[in-house]
Amino acid sequence: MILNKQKVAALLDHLSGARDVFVPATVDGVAKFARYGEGVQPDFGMVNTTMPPKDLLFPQTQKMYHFDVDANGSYRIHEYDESREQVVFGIRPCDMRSIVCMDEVFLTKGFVDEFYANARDKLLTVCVGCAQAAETCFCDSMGVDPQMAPNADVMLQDCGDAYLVLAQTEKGEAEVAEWSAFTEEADAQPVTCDLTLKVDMEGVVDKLEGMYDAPIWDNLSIKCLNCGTCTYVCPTCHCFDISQDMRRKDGIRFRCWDSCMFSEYTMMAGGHNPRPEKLERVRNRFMHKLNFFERRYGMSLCVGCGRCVEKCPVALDITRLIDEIGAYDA
Amino acid sequence: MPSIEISHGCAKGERPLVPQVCRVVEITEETPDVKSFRLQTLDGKKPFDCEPGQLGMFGLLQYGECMFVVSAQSDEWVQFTVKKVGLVTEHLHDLAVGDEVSLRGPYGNWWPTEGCKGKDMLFIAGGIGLPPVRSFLLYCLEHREDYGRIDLVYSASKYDDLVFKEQLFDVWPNDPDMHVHVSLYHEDPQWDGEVAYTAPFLDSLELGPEDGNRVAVICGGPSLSRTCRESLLNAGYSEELILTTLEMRMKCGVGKCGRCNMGGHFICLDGPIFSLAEIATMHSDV
Amino acid sequence: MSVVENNGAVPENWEPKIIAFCCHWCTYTGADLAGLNRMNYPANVRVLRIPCSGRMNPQYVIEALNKGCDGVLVCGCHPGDCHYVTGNYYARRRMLIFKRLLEYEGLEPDRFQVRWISGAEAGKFRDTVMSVVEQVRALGPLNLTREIPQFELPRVPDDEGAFDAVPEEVTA
Amino acid sequence: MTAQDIIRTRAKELLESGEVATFIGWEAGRFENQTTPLVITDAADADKLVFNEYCVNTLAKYVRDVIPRGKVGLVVRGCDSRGIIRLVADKVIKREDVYLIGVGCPGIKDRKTGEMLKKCAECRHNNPPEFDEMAGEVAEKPVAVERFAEVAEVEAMAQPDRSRYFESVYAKCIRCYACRDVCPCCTCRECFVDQRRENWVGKQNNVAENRFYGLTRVMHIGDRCIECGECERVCPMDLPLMKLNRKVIQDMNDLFGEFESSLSLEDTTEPLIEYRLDDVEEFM
Amino acid sequence: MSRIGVFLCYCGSNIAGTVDVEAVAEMARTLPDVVYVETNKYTCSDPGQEGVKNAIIEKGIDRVVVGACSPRMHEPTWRKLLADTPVNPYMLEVANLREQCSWVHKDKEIATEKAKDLVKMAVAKVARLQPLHSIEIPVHKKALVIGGGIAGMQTALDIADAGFQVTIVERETSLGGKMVMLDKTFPTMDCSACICTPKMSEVGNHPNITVKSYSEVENVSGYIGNFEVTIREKAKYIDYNLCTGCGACETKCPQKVTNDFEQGMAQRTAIYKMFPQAVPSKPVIDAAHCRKLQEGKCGVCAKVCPTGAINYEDEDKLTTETYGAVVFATGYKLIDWKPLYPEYGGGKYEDVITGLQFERLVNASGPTEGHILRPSDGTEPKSVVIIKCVGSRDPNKGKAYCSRACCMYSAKHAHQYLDKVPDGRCYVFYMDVRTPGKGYDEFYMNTLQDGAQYLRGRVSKIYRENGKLICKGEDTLTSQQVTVAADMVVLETAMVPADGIDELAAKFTVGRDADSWLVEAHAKLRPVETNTAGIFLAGTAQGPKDIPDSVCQAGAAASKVIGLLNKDKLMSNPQISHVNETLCQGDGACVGICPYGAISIVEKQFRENSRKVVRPVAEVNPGLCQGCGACTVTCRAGAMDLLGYTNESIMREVDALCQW
Repeated sequence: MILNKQKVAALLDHLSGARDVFVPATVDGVAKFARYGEGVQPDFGMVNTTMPPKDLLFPQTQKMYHFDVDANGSYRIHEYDESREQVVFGIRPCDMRSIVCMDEVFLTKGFVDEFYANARDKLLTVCVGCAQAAETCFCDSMGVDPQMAPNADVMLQDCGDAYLVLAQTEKGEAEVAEWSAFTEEADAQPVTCDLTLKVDMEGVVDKLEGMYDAPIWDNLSIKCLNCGTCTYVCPTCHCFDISQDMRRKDGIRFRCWDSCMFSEYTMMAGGHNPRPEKLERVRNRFMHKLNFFERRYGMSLCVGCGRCVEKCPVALDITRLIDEIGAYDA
Repeated sequence: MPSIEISHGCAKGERPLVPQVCRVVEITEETPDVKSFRLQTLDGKKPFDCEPGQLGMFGLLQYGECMFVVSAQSDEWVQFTVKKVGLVTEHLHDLAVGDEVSLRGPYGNWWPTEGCKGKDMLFIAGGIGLPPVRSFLLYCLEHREDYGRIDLVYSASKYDDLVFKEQLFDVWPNDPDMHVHVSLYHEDPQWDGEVAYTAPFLDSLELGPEDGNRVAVICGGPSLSRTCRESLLNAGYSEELILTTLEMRMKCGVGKCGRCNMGGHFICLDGPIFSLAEIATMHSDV
Repeated sequence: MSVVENNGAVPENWEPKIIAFCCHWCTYTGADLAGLNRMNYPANVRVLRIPCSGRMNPQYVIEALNKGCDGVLVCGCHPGDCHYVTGNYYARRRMLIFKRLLEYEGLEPDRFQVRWISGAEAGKFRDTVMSVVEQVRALGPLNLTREIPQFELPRVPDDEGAFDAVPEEVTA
Repeated sequence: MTAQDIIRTRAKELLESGEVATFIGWEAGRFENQTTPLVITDAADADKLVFNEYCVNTLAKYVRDVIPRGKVGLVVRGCDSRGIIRLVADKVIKREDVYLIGVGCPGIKDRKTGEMLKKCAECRHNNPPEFDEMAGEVAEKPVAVERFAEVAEVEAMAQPDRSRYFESVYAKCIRCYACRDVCPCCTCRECFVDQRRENWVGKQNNVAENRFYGLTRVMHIGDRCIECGECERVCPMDLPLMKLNRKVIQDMNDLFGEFESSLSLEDTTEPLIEYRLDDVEEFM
Repeated sequence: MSRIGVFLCYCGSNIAGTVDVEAVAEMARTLPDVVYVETNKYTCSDPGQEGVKNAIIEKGIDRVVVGACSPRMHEPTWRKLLADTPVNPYMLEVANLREQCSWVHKDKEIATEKAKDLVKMAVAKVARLQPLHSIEIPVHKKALVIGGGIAGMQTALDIADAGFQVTIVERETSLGGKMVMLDKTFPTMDCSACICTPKMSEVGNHPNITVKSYSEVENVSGYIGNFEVTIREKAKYIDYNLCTGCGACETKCPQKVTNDFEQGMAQRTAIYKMFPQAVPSKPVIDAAHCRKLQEGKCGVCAKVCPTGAINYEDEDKLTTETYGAVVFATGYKLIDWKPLYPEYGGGKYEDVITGLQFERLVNASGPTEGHILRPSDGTEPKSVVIIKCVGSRDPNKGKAYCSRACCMYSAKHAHQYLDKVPDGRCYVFYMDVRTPGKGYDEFYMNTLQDGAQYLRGRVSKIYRENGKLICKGEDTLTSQQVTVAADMVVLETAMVPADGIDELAAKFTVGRDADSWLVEAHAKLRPVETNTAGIFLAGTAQGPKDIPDSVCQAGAAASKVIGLLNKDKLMSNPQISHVNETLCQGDGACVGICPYGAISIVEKQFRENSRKVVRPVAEVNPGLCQGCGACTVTCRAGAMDLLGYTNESIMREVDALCQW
């Protein structure tokens, strides 16, 4: 089954009737997944959005519950569930991989995060494969196929003028069944996507085990500014803070993105900070991406989308780090 | 080497981030800046069942929440012992009996009460490190026949900083085969006992590993942990038989928000209780 | 930072909410004097006492505008009259720069005003309050708060308080 | 010898002689025409240093982090040098803690487009005002675009348009704080945004909270800003931060006398902690 | 959670008349942390206060909000009350429900809503306050009086008689001030010198008083109880330890200089005593006019001096001492009328003189030995015009205020003239005649009976014609143009503050009004205090006064000083700046902004992440800091905070208001 690229707009109009459809688009100068509608021009030629799609499942600010007092002066807690049926159309395989990572974090290990779970259940993922790569893309080095995302509900492989439509889940099959007005029964050959940026992950995970105190962390971290750019543009970074806003006795408790690059992140009451310097923070971040997460969940937390490589103000480049680890000789 | 099995990542639960409203039913002023709070649900029940050493996220809806080890429990209540160190704990110290608070949990793992059965127990704590250790100590005293000799080595900077003074000086010394050793770091007019830092004090007590039959449990600040660990290793303890409970800044309590990791392990979910042998294999910034 | 996003719709019975940061020694005293003289002025202004206009941190203004005030008034002693000698000279520079910055970002000038009012100028205090209230009233609600979650927003069906208004004895 | 050669030679000498413990410059990045800051402690690494028209990063702020390791050598252009002056004036470092190798800056180009970076097109001082030695010749004085042109553009907008414009700016901010972390004026031990007791800024990401951060940032750095433009360059959301900084600078310039911060160690005026009895009076 | 008690006052019907206090109380009960709310008819009354105390104990209250009259009225009362309870006196916030609510609004509903907000703000603020504690400040039991006129002398004598050391700093070479220039004092017509000079010698001889004549305050630092004052004693070129005051030098000095004491109507020598009864009774050399000092020639005085007291090498001496209290008795001068009143000749007519010149003319020891002779030709004026309010009550040309003493001394001048020139005629142009005071109006009536002719109106022009000064004016009572041909005109000019008062007051951070008179702390209730603790006012430094009022205020200032010096220590105001050393980066922006020099940068050692670090941080001197908070805004990091008005408390107050 194929979807002619000419028909994508009509399909989107169809989809957005009942659901919020998010498409890659540049709005106000920022490339992100924007709600399809007036003034939002989908851009499937753009390789990667600046902002990752993670906020569809894990918003930068997410209200969790509201509290107030009843007539007796006792506190009551009312949970929010603002999740709604959403479609992300045009998400890339690398970002699809990031959803695998986040599913592991939020849905496993004893506790299911209900806020993430609610949103995840209601999200339909339509992944569009990549026909070309950006200079900073290195997903294939991280085990991602630029034309294939196994966990997407629907996979659209780029075949030049059309997409090859693969319904990969029950949800995806049900969905695609509704698309007959836009699709054709035909076959097409996905184009190959060549990535110029390559890294060799061979042995890196194991090698990092012994490199916790290696000098490369100092050399690297010293140029870091400790801003949160890499963590906020990263599709897999999922750290959050919990805080509240008050109005007299009423208030909301919310969670919001946090960054392990900020010194305040681990600062304990009383002033002790287990990661006081850039060295510890940068090491923790990259170890988490390349080793800790692998050890805990059996997969890399870096999906090779290249956003941090592109956006880091000081070009502190994870691909160079991987190279350096590979070349490191204790 | 004999070792004790510690469970990790064993806590489970629903709606992990949403607290319940509880009521403060009793407040004990332990020291000028440490108070213990006993909490019940609004309808007078125990908020949750937990094992000794587990954590609870205790706080105020308006001001935020902090993670504490449940320092004691009964069938009716759970208790937290809180030192005033920051914004939230300052507000907690202003609480009065009857006030409403937020509580969620239990989180984390617990002391290996089974694995330690039949062993001699050596508890080592400094300052506000006693409450987490006490949860285990109280369990041992409740199940006195399951454990051998019990020693508590406890130190604080000054007399006022010693918590649970009544139990320290009047109750526990009278328990059978329970030995309480207290020292202060500095001379204090209210104190005529030992003046020593914890590690040398511990050395002087000559409480050896008893051929792997004694388990050491440590909780204290970074320098206490480091020096006492060295003392114990020098005395011949194996890392497997030295247990500790760790602390880091926590927000979610369920291993998701990211900040309390030691390598790939989260203190809130996999910990807070580890043996030194386990910690040695982790990449710890703590 | 303006009313434009409200599409000009002013809620019924809307009253401007204005906070006045007044220095203890001059303007607060002047406001007290207005009271002693039983002067009458609109109640839309609430006075927050600070020791000196030099204590006035621009961050308080942002907080007030962000959290729901429609206008902010900062008052201190006339230049040269500062109880602390120089506080209002620093305030003058800070507030001048800050006011221009706010206006640059699109705040209507009348929403943030600074005045020197001495302890004797009860009449000026009254007149200033009256004019600020009228100017802000003419501008309409500022409504920067719309991005801040309204706490009345979705909550689970309210089962407890719903019948509070009808005591049981009455219905029985 | 090119400036790059001199920098390499001198860095090597300075490190070898022990005159400096660390040396800060740039090295080549992974991609064509990309550079990245480099901090070296070993003279053998001096050959990694590069200096070309793609050295985008300013270096001054790194000094704060490496000063505990001993005296720091670094390459300074106009912006780096003024950053150092600022750090000295704010008592973050002492002048004798740094050894400055000045270079005349040709103006930095975008590595992708090859066009002059905005911050460099606006630069008024490409040669370092403060240095210990110069590597090579001073560069020609740049023909800067009018200093306050972009402020005038905004000022020319009608009030509701300005309001909408900045609202959209703040709506885009993700509060990564890169603008803060790169700024040589931002040297607080704890930023006000992290102060939960005062709770100046809530942690929610919304226009109101972002505006609080944005406005306060400008008020905090405005009277010390060295106009290096790094905040604007590093912003991943491309927010027009210099439009805000320059507004405050322009006003101070107009109201309190000619003002261009940190052009020499002797004159480190901060207009907002000074006053004159005859200052402009608009609040009678 | 704190435990806040809210006490709301009806103030009879003052508040309750316009504010539904019970509704406010009802609202207050719903506020966070509020555990007790009480209303009272008069909270400030004894039973009201007792109720607050009892509630604090019974309810375990740890902070208090009072909703009543302005905190400027009763905040000290509440603080004092709390001092007797377990609640810290600074855990208090007063909501101003009267002056800024009930008294200024008429609509009860609106006023009640506003009152609720004010209480909300106060509750939000008090919840974030911290207990504060005063510290003890020692008191140096010594007073400094600036100015040696009648006010300064009286203050010094009263303080000295109470047993405390006093230093008088006098800019001129002798004590006495303006009073000693006067001939007689109204209404009793005592000889001014006869009652003033005994005071001068009493001061000069008092064992507890040190007179520093020909001296000025150079520099001041410190605070109440501890003012460190540097005094510059100008070079006198005479060793007062050797000088006997014999006067030989004065008689031989060849250099003649205009005599300022005689208002320019006589000459003195370059080495001179200001006047014969001067205290100290020893001369100084006027360096600007001394031939020896200017040209290196002469030296006559040194030759004739029997004790060798002349020292041409003398230099200014700086001495620094610490005083517990300071009194400003800096007095007044007469306004320089010449540039203001060109229509009166602007100084070109010698016979248009000021009242003070008249005083010297009529004085027996003056230039004319008490004969009223006009300066131009030394003849006795047969017709004199006295013009009042020259520079006073004339906002267009001079000062808007009334100089207060002129009505009386112009009557005195008329009386004296008519007494000495029985066939003379005296016209007094006046705007009003103001004679409140014991015996004052009687005196004025006597002057009228003496034959002084009072004309209501200003003189619009004076010009010379045929040797006469023609004064044209309007008699506003008859609306007729009046022209008087006078031999002499006396201008009763306005009092203005003494020269240099702005600079001097700035050194002590004492406030001045628009006319540079020093400002009292409260016009009615604290008329001799200033807003700077430990600094007091006496005499005309504060505003125009006559002699009895000056002496009166001098006594009052002295009693305040005695009260202060009687204490061994003071309790400081704890609402001052405080440094959070964890946040402080020691950049010192706060140092320069502090008007009191209370902040310094010091190196301190800290433990940070288990490491010892030495770094600079700001330090606040609690005795100097007055709590203005200017430094707190300068501190971007928020390391500097103002106790009692912390950033946190103000932010929560703003928030509370925004949630109305």
